[in-house]
Amino acid sequence: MATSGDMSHWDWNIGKKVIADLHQWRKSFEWLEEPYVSPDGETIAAVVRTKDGMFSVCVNGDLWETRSDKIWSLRFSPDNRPAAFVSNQGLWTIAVGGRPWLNTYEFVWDLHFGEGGGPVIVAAVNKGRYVAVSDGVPWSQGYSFMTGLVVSDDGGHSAAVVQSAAFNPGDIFAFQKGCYTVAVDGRPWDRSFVNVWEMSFNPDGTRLAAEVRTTLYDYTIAVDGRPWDRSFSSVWQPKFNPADGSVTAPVKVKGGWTLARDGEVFWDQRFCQLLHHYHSPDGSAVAAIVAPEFARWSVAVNGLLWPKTFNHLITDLTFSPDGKHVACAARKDGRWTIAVDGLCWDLAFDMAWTPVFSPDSCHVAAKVEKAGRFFILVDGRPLKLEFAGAWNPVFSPDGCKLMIRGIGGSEKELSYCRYVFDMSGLPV
Amino acid sequence: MHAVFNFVRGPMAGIAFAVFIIGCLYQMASMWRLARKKDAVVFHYFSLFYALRSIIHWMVPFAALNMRRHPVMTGVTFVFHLCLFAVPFFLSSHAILFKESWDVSWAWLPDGIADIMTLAVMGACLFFLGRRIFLREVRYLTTVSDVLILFCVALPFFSGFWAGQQWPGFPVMTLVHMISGEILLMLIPFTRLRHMLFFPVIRGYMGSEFGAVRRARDW
Amino acid sequence: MKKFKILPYAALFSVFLLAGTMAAFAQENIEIVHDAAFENQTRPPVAFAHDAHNEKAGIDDCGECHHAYADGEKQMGDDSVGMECSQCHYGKPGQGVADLIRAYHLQCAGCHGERKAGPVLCGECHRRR
Amino acid sequence: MTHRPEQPYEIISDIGVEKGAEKLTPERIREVIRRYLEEEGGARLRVYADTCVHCGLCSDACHFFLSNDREPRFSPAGKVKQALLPILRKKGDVSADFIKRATEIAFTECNLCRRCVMYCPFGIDVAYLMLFVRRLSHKLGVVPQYIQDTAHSHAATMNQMWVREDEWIDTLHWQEEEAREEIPNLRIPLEKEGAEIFYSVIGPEPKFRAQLIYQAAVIMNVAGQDWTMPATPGWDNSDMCMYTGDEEMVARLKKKHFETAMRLKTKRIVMGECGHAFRSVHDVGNRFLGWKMAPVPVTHAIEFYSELFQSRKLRVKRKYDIPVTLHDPCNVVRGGGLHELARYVIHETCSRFVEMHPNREHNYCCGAGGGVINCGPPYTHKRVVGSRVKAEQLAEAAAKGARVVIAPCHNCHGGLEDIIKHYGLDLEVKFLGDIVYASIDKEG
Repeated sequence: MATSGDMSHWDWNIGKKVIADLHQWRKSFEWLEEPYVSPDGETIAAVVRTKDGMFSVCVNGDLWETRSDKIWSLRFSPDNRPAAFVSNQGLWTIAVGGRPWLNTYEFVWDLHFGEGGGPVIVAAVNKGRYVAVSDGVPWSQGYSFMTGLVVSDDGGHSAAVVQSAAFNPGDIFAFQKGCYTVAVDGRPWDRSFVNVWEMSFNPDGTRLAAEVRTTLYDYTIAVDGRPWDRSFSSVWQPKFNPADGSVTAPVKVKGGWTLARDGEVFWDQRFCQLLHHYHSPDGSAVAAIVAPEFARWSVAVNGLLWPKTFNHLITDLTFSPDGKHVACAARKDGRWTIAVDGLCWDLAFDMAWTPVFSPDSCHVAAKVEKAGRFFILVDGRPLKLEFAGAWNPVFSPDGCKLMIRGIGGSEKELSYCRYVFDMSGLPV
Repeated sequence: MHAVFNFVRGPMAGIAFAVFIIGCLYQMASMWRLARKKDAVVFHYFSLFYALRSIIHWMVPFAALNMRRHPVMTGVTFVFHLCLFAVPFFLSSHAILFKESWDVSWAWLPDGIADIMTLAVMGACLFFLGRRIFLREVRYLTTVSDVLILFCVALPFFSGFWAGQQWPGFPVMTLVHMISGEILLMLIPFTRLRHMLFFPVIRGYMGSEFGAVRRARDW
Repeated sequence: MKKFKILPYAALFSVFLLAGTMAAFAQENIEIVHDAAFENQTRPPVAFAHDAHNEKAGIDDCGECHHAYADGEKQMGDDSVGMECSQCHYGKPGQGVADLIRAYHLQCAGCHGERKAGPVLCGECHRRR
Repeated sequence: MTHRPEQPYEIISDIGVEKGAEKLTPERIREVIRRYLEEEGGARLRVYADTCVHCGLCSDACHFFLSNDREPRFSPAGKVKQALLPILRKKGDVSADFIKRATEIAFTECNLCRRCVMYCPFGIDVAYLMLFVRRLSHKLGVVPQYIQDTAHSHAATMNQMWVREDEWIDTLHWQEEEAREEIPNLRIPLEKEGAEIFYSVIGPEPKFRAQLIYQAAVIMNVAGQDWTMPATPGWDNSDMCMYTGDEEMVARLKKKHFETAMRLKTKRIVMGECGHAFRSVHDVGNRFLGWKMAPVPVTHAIEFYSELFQSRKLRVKRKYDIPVTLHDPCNVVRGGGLHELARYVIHETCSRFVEMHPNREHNYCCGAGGGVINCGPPYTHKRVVGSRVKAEQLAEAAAKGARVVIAPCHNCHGGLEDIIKHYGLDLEVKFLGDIVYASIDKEG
């Protein structure tokens, strides 16, 4: 999760701020898309159509100066700038904070941000050449095909799967020789693969690991272009251990799925499935979403299973900053809840979002939804607030306060409000 | 004669029943173990309700569309299987043998009915043989073992009928009957005859998949 | 395993023995095994030449076939001549005839099987006409 | 047993099969087959193969058999006999020529429609057995070229039609713009997190049938649905890898699809009118990943339309008055039980409906499903010849007055269109969505 480095400068004074009256927005615009809110909660924005039939973005009630034929993918950067893809006369670019980049493209998509004020990176195509563009600067080399753009945490590096060799439509044998590779900052790896899929940068963006298939049947992980010696019948997304730089990935071996590290099987256990794994921020622990048996889902931390299993699914696994706790969203018998360290919160919802740990790892908060109303849970209890729309809660850097961003609040009107509560004074 | 009889009536009968029962248990257990190991999913989709729904539909004559499309085959098949099970258990001579050996008894069929049923089994075997010879799609599928099995099924009925009628040479036929019957029993777990074991298993599993997962009928 | 030794057809023989040794008719040469309990006969009745059989089988003691039991023990020197088999061998409700048939079969064919002499197959005793 | 010589079959030339088989050696065939028999040949394979009593009762289920003058080698058990039993009996000691022939049978003479399951007294799943043969063919690298190319597309782009990331989004923009001419405030919401519905389609929709996306957008907007479509790979719910035997790719594709729906925090996936994709998300792909049922509930278009009519979110303005008949696609009827709902929607939207016979679970396959149409032109002739009974069935419905055949499945569409053309039938194929779109009150 990209976070802003500057959270301490945000307004952490306890209280409620009414940022915008969306009811008013609704009256002003015949066309109002779903709003987005800045990480600091101070800004709300939405794509709107103005009376001239053009599109713009309304930010806290003010419109961007530029008008466009079309706008999509409005999102806030970690440093609270609204950005969106905008098009005029069939040409596309991205506008950040209302200002479009000078370069235009036939198409732009796949918006990425570097952490805390880092660059904005997008995928773009011109005349059949695909590139990634970072703050307006495209890769020096374009490709005939590109997919799966990823960027490093700070946004300093970008990589995508690209086509390295041309083949005619239907030439299955050329395809099987390997026509895909990874371009990192525009430069391709010197080795091609039959396929390359999910990729991960290491924390400083200097290394890249990817799922690859070297034949139709041999799956492995390639790190900086070099595949592991051993291949597997399947693999999922690799990750770097932030502490020692080793690369880990779920792999399928005889008997089931397990975790491999640097090409060797790392965990003794075999699972029916091992979908995603995550390293703790300090690299001391690794947790994974696993199915110990068919149709039962649980979390394995360093290979040890939570005793609790869920029959539907587990998603949104997250480590506490100190690496000692793990939380996730889980669905059982059709209802969602939050589970922390194997213990389930005794509440059921229609949807649950990624749980958020406090910086001191002592508290967990989460956004949930039931029957179209949104609620914030803290440590297993719902706050006495109910929203028509809400965003994930945010802890202050010292962990003493909690910011909540929501539309509607307890009132009937459609106001977007930003609340800051002291952790000892939560409305429970 | 007495030595052969004593063996066939005694140890061989015991062996035949043991091979049959243990063989069936072994087949079921090994199938179960294999399923646990490599087809674990099938257990997760098993639904008793839908399994029974399907099994019952396929145990009731003419309840499935394909049975109605082949009325003669359906009729013959049901009569055949019914008689195939009923005669060995409910023929008076057999019932008395069970009574003598294990002191358990049940109602038995009048011999005249049993005779007719025996003829029905033999007739059905002939019918099946005819299908295997004259129906192209069945002939195409037929293997030597299919014909041998048909023969193995018919023989105890044929010889039993002969012995029952006390036609010339019936003492030998009686022994042929006993031996062929015991062989047939032992063959069940190890030949295609084990379809009798797997019928409820497959039908139950497919019934569960069709009913619970695919929300459709399978008959 | 011993239990397996008995064939239904041995029924015949035991019928011979039992019937033949019935006390009331001891001196006569009984030709058909008869017991009042057999109401509807499934199989043809069994012909039995009492004296000829006993002579051939070397049976002198009536009690060998017309056995007498007390407290589950066979009473040596005692016999049941004069009784119908069904007086004892007509046991559990609903299984009366089966019990009786069983007794006959065990008695006749059981012995034949053990001695490897005499008919053991169904049709050997229950002769059709 | 006097065997009448069977009709000779013509070996169809397919570069994927030919060149693939050239690379095979007896050792490799044996090694690969034994390995996968050992690893994946489980109880179902054993029990199905061992239990079949060769009664031939499955024959009448198969349109290939019926259409080819009851030629025995086209019966379901006949195909198992040719393509699978020698492999099991000889434990993989089969020739490259055998593999070629087995591949052709498993890929192009069986639509995996599972009609025969309903005709076999035991319920033996011949589709499962044919898929096992396909799995071996895949592992041996002997797969018809066209469908293999489609599988490659899935692997490279996560969709079936080599649609690039930008092309996908651009197509949605384009359809949105088109539809706004009709409904000014229509929107195709992209990447709308937390929407109720994740709408997914198959690759051919943006590629060849973009009007279906248009129609779906109109229906969603008129019915006031809270929906979204993703702007990333994962939008395609189709899955030809399921039919080439590349199960590892099936898992990868379905993971991408389901996780895209989860990433957007949508509550359910509503999918367009596709049959095989429904099979893939409803009871195949989820299993390869360890989920008993789809991790995000899946609603097929038929079910979705019926829901919208039942809840009065859609109202009919003028019923479609050309007489229609309905083709029940195997994967949503035998595989999903949606036949009555389809009839309900037709009843709501059409004034004249002619039943085809047989129908519902017993309907004849279109001849295209199970990846057969995806094996491409080399097999088209065999496919339409193998669909003669379907043509007769259609002709009968046409004789009763039907002018339009509704086929709520893409593959069925392709298959039926080929049949109609080949046999010169006077019928037009339409999606249920076409009818719904044409008949509803769009003013809302």
